[in-house]
Amino acid sequence: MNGAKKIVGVFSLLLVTCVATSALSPYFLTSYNLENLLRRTSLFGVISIGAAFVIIVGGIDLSIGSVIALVGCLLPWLLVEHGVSVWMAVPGVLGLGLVLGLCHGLLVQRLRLQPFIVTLCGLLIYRGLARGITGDQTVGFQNEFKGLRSLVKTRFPLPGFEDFAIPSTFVILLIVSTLAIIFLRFTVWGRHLLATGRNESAARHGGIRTGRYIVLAYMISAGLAGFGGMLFILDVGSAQPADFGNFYELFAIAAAVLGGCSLRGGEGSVVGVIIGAALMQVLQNAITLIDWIPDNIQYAVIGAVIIAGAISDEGFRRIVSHRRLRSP
Amino acid sequence: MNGAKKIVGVFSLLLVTCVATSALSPYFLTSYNLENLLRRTSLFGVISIGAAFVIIVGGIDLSIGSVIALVGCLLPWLLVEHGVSVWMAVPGVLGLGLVLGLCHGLLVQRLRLQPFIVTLCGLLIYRGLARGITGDQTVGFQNEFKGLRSLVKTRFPLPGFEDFAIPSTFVILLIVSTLAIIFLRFTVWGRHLLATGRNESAARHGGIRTGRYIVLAYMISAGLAGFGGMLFILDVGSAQPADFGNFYELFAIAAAVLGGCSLRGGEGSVVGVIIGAALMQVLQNAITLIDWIPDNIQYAVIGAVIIAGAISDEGFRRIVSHRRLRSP
Amino acid sequence: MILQARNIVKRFPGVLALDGVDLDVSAGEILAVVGENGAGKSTLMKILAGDLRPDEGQLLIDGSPLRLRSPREAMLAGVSLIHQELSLADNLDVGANILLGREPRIGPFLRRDAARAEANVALMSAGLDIDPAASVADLGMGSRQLVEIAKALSTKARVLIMDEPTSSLTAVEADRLFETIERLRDQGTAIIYISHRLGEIERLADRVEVLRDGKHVGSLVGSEITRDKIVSRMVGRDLDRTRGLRGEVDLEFGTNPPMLEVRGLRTSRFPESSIDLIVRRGEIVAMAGLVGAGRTELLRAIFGIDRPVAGLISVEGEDVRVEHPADAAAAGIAFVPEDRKADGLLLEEPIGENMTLPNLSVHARVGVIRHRRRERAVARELIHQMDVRPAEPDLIAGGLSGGNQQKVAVGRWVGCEPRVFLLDEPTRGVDVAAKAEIHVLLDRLARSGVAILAASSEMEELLAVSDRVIVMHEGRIAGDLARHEVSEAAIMRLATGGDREGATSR
Amino acid sequence: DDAGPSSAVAGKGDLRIAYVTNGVADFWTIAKSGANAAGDDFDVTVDVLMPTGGVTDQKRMIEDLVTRQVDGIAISPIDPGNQIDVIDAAAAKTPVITHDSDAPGSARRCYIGMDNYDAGRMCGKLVKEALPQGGEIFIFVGRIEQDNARRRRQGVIDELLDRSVNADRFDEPGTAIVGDKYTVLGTLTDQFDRAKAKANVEDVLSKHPDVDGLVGLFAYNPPLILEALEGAGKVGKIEVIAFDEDAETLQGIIDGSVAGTVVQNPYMYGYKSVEVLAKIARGEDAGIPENGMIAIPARTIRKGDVNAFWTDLKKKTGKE
Ligand SMILES: Nc1ncnc2c1ncn2[C@@H]1O[C@H](COP(=O)(O)OP(=O)(O)OP(=O)(O)O)[C@@H](O)[C@H]1O
Ligand SMILES: Nc1ncnc2c1ncn2[C@@H]1O[C@H](COP(=O)(O)OP(=O)(O)OP(=O)(O)O)[C@@H](O)[C@H]1O
Ligand SMILES: [Mg+2]
Ligand SMILES: [Mg+2]
Repeated sequence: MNGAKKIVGVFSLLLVTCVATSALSPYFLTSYNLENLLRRTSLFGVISIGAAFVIIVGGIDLSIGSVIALVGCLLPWLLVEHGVSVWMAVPGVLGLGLVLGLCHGLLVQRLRLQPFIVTLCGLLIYRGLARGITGDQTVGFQNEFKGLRSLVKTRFPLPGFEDFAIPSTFVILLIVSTLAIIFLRFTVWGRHLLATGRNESAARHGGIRTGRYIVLAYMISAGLAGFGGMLFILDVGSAQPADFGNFYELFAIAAAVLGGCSLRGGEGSVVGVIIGAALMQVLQNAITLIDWIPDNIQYAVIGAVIIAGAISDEGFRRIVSHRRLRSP
Repeated sequence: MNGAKKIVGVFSLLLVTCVATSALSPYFLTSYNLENLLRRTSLFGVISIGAAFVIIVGGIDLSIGSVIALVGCLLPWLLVEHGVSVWMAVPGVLGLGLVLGLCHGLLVQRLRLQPFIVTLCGLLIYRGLARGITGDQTVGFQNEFKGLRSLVKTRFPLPGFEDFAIPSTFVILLIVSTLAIIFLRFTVWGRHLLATGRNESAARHGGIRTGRYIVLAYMISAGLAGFGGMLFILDVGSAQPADFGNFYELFAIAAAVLGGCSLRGGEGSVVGVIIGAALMQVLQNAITLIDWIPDNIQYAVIGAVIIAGAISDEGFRRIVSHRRLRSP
Repeated sequence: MILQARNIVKRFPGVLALDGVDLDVSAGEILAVVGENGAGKSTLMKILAGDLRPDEGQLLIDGSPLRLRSPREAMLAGVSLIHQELSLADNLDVGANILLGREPRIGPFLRRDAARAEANVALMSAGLDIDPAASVADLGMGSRQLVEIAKALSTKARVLIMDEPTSSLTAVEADRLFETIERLRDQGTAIIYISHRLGEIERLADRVEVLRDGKHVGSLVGSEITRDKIVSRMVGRDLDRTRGLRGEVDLEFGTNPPMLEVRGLRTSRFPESSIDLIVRRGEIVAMAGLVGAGRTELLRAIFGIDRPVAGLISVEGEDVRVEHPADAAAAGIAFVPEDRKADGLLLEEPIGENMTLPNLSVHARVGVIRHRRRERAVARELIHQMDVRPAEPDLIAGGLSGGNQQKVAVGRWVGCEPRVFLLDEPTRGVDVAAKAEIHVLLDRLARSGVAILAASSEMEELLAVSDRVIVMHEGRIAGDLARHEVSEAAIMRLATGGDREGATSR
Repeated sequence: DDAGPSSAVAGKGDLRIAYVTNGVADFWTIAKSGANAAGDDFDVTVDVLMPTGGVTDQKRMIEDLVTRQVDGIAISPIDPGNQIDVIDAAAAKTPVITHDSDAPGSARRCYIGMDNYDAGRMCGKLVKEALPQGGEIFIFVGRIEQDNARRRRQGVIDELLDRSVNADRFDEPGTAIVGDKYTVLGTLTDQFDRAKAKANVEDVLSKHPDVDGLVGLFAYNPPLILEALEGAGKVGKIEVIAFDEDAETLQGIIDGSVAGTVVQNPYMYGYKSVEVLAKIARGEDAGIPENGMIAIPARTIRKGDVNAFWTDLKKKTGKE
C-alpha cells in the first residue's frame, strides 16, 4: 500500500546513510557504537511514536520537549530532593504526562482551539514550571537509584556475539511500537482514529465518537513524551530544566513526517516513524565519527539530508507514477 | 467583519495586561520603558508579519529564527571581518533572505513537500551554516558602523513630551505594516493570496496562479525574517551564531495566531499580528518589572496568558453567536 | 408511523431555516420531500439523523419521544442518512468507508474477511463493480456517490434518508438504485427521498411533501404526483418546461467558425484514446456518458487543471498553450467544476467576493483595487442576475443552500464574459426553477456567441438545452449526435458501449 | 590498560585528542586556539566538540568519541555531580581529564582550570574598587543553573557582603540581598538570548533608575549592558563590572565605561588539556600534582593592563 511505499523512501535513505558512514568511518560498525545507536533510537522512537498519533488525527504537539523537561526534572526532584518513594514518584510523573495530554485534547476538542496554539502554550508553560519548581537548579540522581536506572541501563547479551548486547530501551521500544501497530492496524479504534484524522465529519456521520479519539491521541502523545522524559533522565542521570528536551518536539515531528505521516492527518506508519528516528540518530552519530565534517555544521548536515531525502522521494514517486501512465 | 472581532480579543488582552502591569509596577508607564517596549514590539512585529503571510496561504515557516541568525551573523561578518562595503553587504544579506524564501516556496509549491518539513530543514541548515561560516565566533560591530546602526538607534523626539521619543524601528514597523495592509486589503494580489489560503483548489479553478502566491508568501516571510535579523543585530550589536534568534519563529507564529491568523489559512489581520507581538513583549516586560513574579517562570506566565486569552476569546465568541441566534 | 417530527424549528445566524415543520414516514413507504433550493430539506434531514439539534420541536420514534445528540444515536435508533455533500475519508479504502463505525469485530479487533465480504455485498447492491480494497481517492464523484449509497444500504436501517443521492449519477446507475429502493420498501423500510430531478419523484414516490421557505406547504399522494403539480406547489406558480429551449434557435452551426477546437487530446487516465472535438460559435454541446466515462477528465484537461499527455487546444482559431487554469482563463475559457465545495467556491468568503474573484483585475490599476464600490455593484448585479437567494453579497457562501451555491459557482464566470464556457454538471443539486434559469442563461450566452461545452448526467437536461450531444464511453468519444438524432435511447446505447448505427436506425 | 590502538607504538602524529566544551561560546573558541596550538606543539590531532543540546548532547558526544577510540578526552562537564557515571564509563576506555569545571570523585586523571567562586570574589573586589562608597548593584548572567555561573555569582555576592569563603552558599536570585554597604538588587537570566539580555538591562533601568553598578557575568553580558546604557544615555553614569574578555568589554575598559573585568585563561585551558592528554597517551610524565588540580588562575584586568592583555590575546587567537 501507500504506507509501504513511503517507508521504502526513508528506509533507503537510512540505508544509504549507514553504508556511507561505515565506508567513511571504521568505527561505525563497532558493536559499542551500534549499541549506542540502538539505545538512542529507542529513546527518540518512543517520543516520535507519540508525536505520530497526534499527527494522524490531524493535529500537532509542540509541547513534547517541555513535557520531557517537566517529567524528567520532576522525577529526580521528587526522588532525591523530597525523598518520595519510587512507587509513588514514577506513576505520579507518568500520570502527569497523561493528564497534560488530556488537557490538550479537551482544549482542542471541546473548545476548538488550534492545536498549534494549545501545545505551544504547553511548550511555554511546562518549561516554565520545570524551571520554577526546581528553582533553575540542575537535578539528578546523584549516582543513586541504580535499581530504577537499570530500566534503561540493562543490557541483554546476545549469545554468539562478543561485545554486542541488546539495550533494554530497545526492548521497551519494541513493546511500545508493537502495541501501537496493533492498535492502529488491527483494532477498530485504530481505524476510527485514521478516519477521524482525515475527515472528521465523515467519521462522525459514521457514528464514531471522534472527540474521544482526538483526546486519546493527545493523551498518547503527552503520555509517551512523559514516559520518554523518564527514560531520558534515567539514561542521562541529570537534567537542566532550562534546556532538557529542548527542540525534541521538532525531532519527534520530523521523524514522524519522515516516516510517512502526513500533517493533513489520517496517514502514518509506526515502522516508518521508528526508521525516521533512527535516521536522525545515525546522522548525528555520523557527523561525530567522520573526521572531515566539522562538528558545528551538524544540524546543517541533518537538515540537508532530510530535505534531499524528501526531494528524491518525491522525484522517485513522480517517475513511478509517470511510468505507470506510460504503460497502463 | 470577522477580522475586527478577532482583533478585539487580543486587543482587550493587551489592554488588560497593560492596566494590570501599570497597577502592579510604577515603572511600567515611564517614558523610558514605553520607548523600550515600542522598539522591541517593532522588531518582533516585523518578523511576525512575515510569519503571518505564510500562515495566510496555509503554510508555516519554522525557519524564521535561523534566517535571523544567518542574516544577523553574516552582516557584521561581512562588514567587520571581511571589510565588505555597506552598500554591498546590506542588499546582499537582505537578498539572501528573499532567495531562501524562494527556495522554500518552490520546494513547497513545485515539489509539494510539506511546509513543516521544508522549513524545519531550513531551521537546521541555516543555523548550521551560520555557525560554520563564522566558526562559532561571536560576531559584532565592534563599536563601529554607527551610521548603519543609527537605522535602529535614531529617536524622533515628540514635541511636548519631555523624555519620550519615537524609536526609528517603530517608523520602520509602520512602513512595513502599511505596505502589508495595502497589499492584503487593497490589491488584486492580496485578494488572490487570501483566496489561495482559503481554498487553493477553488482559487486555481478561478484562474488564479496560486503557485506564485504561495512562493511569494514564503519570500515575504523569509525576506522579512532577514530584514528583522538585520534590525536585531543592528540593535543588539553582536550575535553568537549558535543561539541568535533561537525560538523566534515560535514567538512570531504565536503573535500571528494571537492576532487572528488561522493556521488553516485564508485569514489574517496585520494590525492583529502587531498587537499580538506587542502582547508578548509587554508580558515579558511585566514579568521583569513586577517583583513577585520569579523571572524563571516567565515562559509559563506568557503561555498561561495566551491560553487564557484563547479560551476566553472562544467563550466570548460562543456567547455572541448564541445571542445573535436568539434575536435574528 | 415509524418516525415523526413535530413542529421543528431551526435557526441559523440570520436565517430561519425551518419554521415549525411536521413530517412523518411509515414503514414500507417512499416519501419524497421536495422544495426549492434553501427550502430547508437538508436541514430537516440532518435533524432527523442527529447531525443537527432542533431549536424547538421534537422527534418521535414508534410514538415515543426521541432526543438525538449525535449521528451515532440516530443510527442506534435505526435512522440512516446519505448526505447531500459527500463525506468519505479518502485515506481509507472503499470497504473501510462503507463499514465505518460498524466494522465486524471480535472485541476490539477487526475481522478483515468478514468486512470484505460485507462490503462486497453492499457494493453489489449499490451496483458499483469495484474492489472493496480500491482507494477512495481514485474515484470520481459519481463512484463516490455510489459508495455512499452502498454505505447507507448496508446499515439495514429502518428509516433510510437519501438527500439527492443521484445528483452525479446517470440514468443507468439511477435505475439500478430505484430498483433497490423499491425492493427495500417492499421489505418494510421507510424511505425518505430527496431529489431535484422530478422525473425520479414521479416514478418512485408514494407520497410527496413540499417545503417552501422552511414551512410545510402541502402534500401530494398517489396520482396527484405529477411533475407539473409538484412544480406549482414548490415554486408557488406554474413553470414553463425548458424542454426544447434550443429548438427555436435557427442557426446553421456547421458554418459558424469553431470557437473551441481540441485536437489529439490524450488525458493521463485514458492515454490511449485521442480526443478531437469542435465547439462552434454560439453552439451548446452537451457531453453524456456513464459514471467514470471521462467527461470530467476531458474538461479538466482543456482548462489546464490536469496536464494532458498530448494534444492541442485552440480558441477562435488561435492555438493556446494551456499549462495552468490562468492560461485558459486568459484565453477566454471558463470552467464550472463538478465539486463546487472543493473546487468551486471559497465557502468561508462572502458571496460577493466569490462572484468577483476571477475578474478582480478589472477593478484595479497596477494591482491596486481602486473601485471597491464598482466591484460591489458588479457583485450585486451578478447575484441578481443569477437569482441567488438570499441576495446578500456579505453573506458567507458556505451558508447558502446547495443550489444557490451552484448559482454562485456559475455566476462568477459570467462576469468575465468568456468565449468558451465549460461546465461540469452545471445544475447538480439545483432546483427546477433555478435549473430553468441556468438553462436560459446558457441559452442567452450561446446566442451572444459563446461556445458552451457542458457535461451532464441528467437526461432531461441533455435533451433540453443542447444543439449536439457528444457521448463518451471509457475515455473516448463514442458518438456525436446532432440535434435531430438525440434521443434517450440513442444516448444510452452509445454510453453503454453500443454502436451508433443501432442507435439511429430505430 | 586498554587505551586503544594508540598504546601499540603509534607513530608520531597518529594520536587523536578530543576537547569537549560545555556549549558554544567565544570563550571556547579561544580555548580551541589553545588546544590547536598544543596540537601542533605536541604533534597530535585535536578535535574540538561543542555540544548545543545540554547534558544529553554532551553524553552523546562522549560516547561517540569513545567509539572513535580517541586517545584522550578533555571534558568540561555541564553538570559534574550527575555526570560521574558518564565520565567513568569513558575513563574506562581512554584517559579523561576535566577542564573549566571539575567532577571530583570521578575517574578523571586531573582537573585543569580555576575556581569560579574565587574568580567571582575577584569580580566582587572590582565592584568594591568601582564603588568604594557602596551602593546598589544588579547581576546579569546567561543561566544560573550552570555550576560555573552559580559559583561565580555567589563569589561576587559573598565578597560584597564580606562573608566567609564558602562556595556552597546559595542566595535566591529573586530577592534583594542587603549587606552593610552593598545591596544586590537581583539577578536576571536570559538563556543566551541576546535580545532578551539587552531587554533585561533596559527593564532594570526602568525599575531601578538609581542603580549604581551593573555586573555582567557571561562574556556577552557586559557589551549588552553597554548597549542598553547607551540607549538610555547613561554610559559612564552607572558602573559596569565585567567578566571575560569580549572585544567590546576590553574597548569599554579603554574608554573608561567599564571599570574592569575578570578574565580566565581559556587559551591555557585548551593548551594545557591537550598537553597533559598527549603526554599521558605517550606514557610520559604529565606533571599532574598530588591533588589532581592544575590551577590556571584568573586575572583582573583594569585600565592599566588592558592594552597589553588585548595585544597578547589577539596574537594567540590569530587575529592580526
Ligand atoms: N450551516 C449553516 N449556516 C448558516 N445557514 C445555513 C447553514 N446550513 C443551512 N443554512 C441555511 O438554511 C436554509 C436551508 O438550507 P438547506 O440546506 O436545508 O436547504 P435545502 O432545502 O436542502 O436546499 P438544496 O436543495 O439547495 O439542498 C438555507 O437558507 C441555508 O442558507
Ligand atoms: N470506477 C472507477 N474506478 C476508478 N476510478 C474512477 C472510476 N470512475 C471514475 N474514476 C475516476 O474519476 C475521475 C473523474 O471522472 P471521469 O471524468 O472519469 O468521469 P465522469 O464521466 O465525469 O463521471 P463522474 O464524474 O460521474 O464520475 C477520473 O479521474 C477517474 O480516475
Ligand atoms: Mg439540501
Ligand atoms: Mg464528472
